[in-house]
Amino acid sequence: MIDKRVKTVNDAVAGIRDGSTVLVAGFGDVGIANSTIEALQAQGARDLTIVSNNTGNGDYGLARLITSGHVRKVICSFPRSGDYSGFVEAYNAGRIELELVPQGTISERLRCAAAGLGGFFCPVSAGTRLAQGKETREIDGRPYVFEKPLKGDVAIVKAHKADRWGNLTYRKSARNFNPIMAMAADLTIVEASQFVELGELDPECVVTPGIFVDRVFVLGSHP
Amino acid sequence: MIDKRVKTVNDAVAGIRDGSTVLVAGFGDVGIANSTIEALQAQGARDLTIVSNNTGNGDYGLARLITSGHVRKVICSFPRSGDYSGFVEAYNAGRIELELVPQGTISERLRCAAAGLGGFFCPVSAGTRLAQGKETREIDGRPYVFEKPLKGDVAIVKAHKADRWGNLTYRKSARNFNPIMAMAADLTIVEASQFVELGELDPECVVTPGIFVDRVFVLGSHP
Amino acid sequence: MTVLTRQQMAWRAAQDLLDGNYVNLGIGIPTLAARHIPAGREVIFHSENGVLGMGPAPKPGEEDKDLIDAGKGLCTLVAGGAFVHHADSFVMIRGGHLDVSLMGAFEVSEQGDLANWTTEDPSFPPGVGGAMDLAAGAKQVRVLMEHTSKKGEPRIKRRCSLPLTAPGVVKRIYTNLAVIDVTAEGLIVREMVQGMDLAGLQAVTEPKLQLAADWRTLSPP
Amino acid sequence: MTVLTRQQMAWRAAQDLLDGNYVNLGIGIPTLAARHIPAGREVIFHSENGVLGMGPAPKPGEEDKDLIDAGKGLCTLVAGGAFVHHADSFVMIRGGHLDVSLMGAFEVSEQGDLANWTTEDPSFPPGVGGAMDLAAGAKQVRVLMEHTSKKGEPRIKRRCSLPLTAPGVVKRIYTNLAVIDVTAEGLIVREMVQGMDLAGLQAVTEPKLQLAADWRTLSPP
Repeated sequence: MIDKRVKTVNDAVAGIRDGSTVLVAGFGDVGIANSTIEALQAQGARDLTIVSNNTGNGDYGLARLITSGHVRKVICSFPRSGDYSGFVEAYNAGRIELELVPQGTISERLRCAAAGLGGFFCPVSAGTRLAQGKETREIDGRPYVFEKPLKGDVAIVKAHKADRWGNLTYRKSARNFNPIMAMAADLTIVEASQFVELGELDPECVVTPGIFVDRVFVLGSHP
Repeated sequence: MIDKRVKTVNDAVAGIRDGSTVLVAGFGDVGIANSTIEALQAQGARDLTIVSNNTGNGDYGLARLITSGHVRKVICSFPRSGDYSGFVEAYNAGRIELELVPQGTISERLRCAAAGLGGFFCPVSAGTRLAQGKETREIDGRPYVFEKPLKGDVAIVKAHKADRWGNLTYRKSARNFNPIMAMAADLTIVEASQFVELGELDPECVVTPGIFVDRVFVLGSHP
Repeated sequence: MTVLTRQQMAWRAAQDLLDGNYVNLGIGIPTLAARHIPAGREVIFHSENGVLGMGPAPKPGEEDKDLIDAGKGLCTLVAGGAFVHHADSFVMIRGGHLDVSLMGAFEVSEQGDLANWTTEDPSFPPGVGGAMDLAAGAKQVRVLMEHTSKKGEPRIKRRCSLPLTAPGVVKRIYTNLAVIDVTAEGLIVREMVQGMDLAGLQAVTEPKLQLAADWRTLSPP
Repeated sequence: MTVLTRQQMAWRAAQDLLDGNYVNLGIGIPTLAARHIPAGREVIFHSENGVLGMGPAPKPGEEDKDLIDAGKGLCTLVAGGAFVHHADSFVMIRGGHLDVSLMGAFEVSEQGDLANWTTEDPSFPPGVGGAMDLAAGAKQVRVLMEHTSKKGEPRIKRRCSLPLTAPGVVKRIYTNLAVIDVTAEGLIVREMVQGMDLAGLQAVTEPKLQLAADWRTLSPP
């Protein structure tokens, strides 16, 4: 019988290795799996590359992972959000590398990896500094930039409801990057607010089918 | 006030020109807007290029459009389905051109157009006859084929429920190509089984947001 | 001279948002435009983070922490709205499905080049967000900004001095002084505020302006 | 010699589908494998047309014309299933998310080349469907076919004579006579039916076969 649930949040992050590329879904403070990210910090994997839209706030979640020195590089569209002082300090001290990618190009590169494609030509950033060093091509009279797939070793996803097969739904704008990152990693870890029995989710409304999900940690289920 | 409904199915297909590329969603006999396709046949536009997974059955819908000589070319993955004698006769007589594209490559080329991208590298068909004449590239040791966006002048979509903004849901496997084609055309025409008031569709379960929809014909609403 | 307030600038831009338009409003003054849509028009607002049909800030007591806009402020969803994921949200943007992207800017060139993502301040890491996607993807890009910088320097330039967000995309510029179209024939002034003349506007604008024959006074309510 | 029936061939392939596997079954004999999953295993079936969690054909009176499989036959959805659109369905296929694609074939080469989409019959237009996507995309491609053609010709060849669906993708071949793995060291016979020996199997197989040291008799129930 398939049951993707893990018992504790520490089980959820077990085995994540130094040097991993970790996709961290969420937009600002919404739809982000803070408990799992903090468990990853406690787990101790270092030298991580984080793919996320922002860089965390305050001293919790992603910000804590960064300030505690576990992150070598961030691939994001907007490190500036709320109180992001942890990232700024690490960045200004040269302790962390930043690859700045337009928001839609991040999500499309993630989907490209999820879909098994080798790359795509994107009009965004053509003629700008962010296209420097990248292959460009004119297609039907318009300039495009070649973008490569962006695949995670691990994705950390925040869902609303989950069943034992890993079928997921989200809540409102907390959906954001979650369904895309869930598809784009070798190991997809889900932090769900609520567990439901198999068959309770409307098959027309499942946003992430369980095929993309490996581990589900249900908040509040910690013994 | 936005109201994308048209009064008759003839209004739905008004203005479609000779030589148009028409995306016809559906898989076999499921999720296909037969009334709209037959109205297009009656409307009379000729020299059409049809993008569809199959080529219709019997003497209705897409098969009727083909047998009546309105179609110059079909881009599809599998013309062989059910009673497809209309297509076979036209094909064997050299009256219709066939571009054979793998099923997933059709849907990805449609999405590529919908997403404003210039093309993508696809592993499917590499090393086969269907890649002949196409640009290939080795990426990380694996061969890929360059595939171009596939955009429609018109998409003909079959939905289950629709509201006046053109938000859509589908029924079971009748979803198939519909949401992808709805995004990939300049003019998206929807044949819906049921009309619902604005706000009745759960915003978490809208599959095609109205931004992609231009005209909605509600079946049974003909005066 | 009647220099427009921020609300008046937003009001002016809102007049050009038509019934049925799908619109993305950038952070800052553009966001204010939502309050000034003329009565009877349905304009549907898009937010990069997967909200189509964004409504105003919630009433006290009705806040939902899972419902925010691109500026990370709480918002609401109108009837007829829908939630999508980020890839689908940027299909809407990049694929030309949005009718209008109304954006703030640091500078706009006479070719319609847009610079609105970085001031190259060395004390902050750079951030681009969805600016380049919106600039490259929307059917029409319009800019809403103060006519000059805080130092009084022109923000409409021959060439942008700051790094570009996208080249050649801006079609119309709304400022606190004028409405200006970017055309193949150059910059055309469509409207100026009460008390402004072409010479006065030209004095705070780097490239050459042409006054439309049918130019009007920009008169907010 | 106990030549397997179609149901027995499907049974054998089904034994290798593990609890939790996501599997696409091709049209024809592969489809029959769904009936033979060992008790206690949950195997989740995918259909190209956007059905994940496909169940068996409906009982009389429970047919739904909007719920079909890739072969256009009526099917059902199991609890835990979900509907997706075609692009997402092929993300599952092409992106390596399916554990197994179990496909029919006309020919397989000793390099694992697969030919299963066209016999080049000039009287019909060609059709490829999702065959190339499944062959190129699934984590593991396995073939289920009669060992020889109707004329008795080997279907396991040095090189495929028919146009390829994908080169070098097949990992295991189930036939009515044997189970054969395609490896870097060549074709390894894992199982043969009762009464078959390597010489007999080699006589109906073009490339050289090697018998696994631990080979077993293929004994269906």
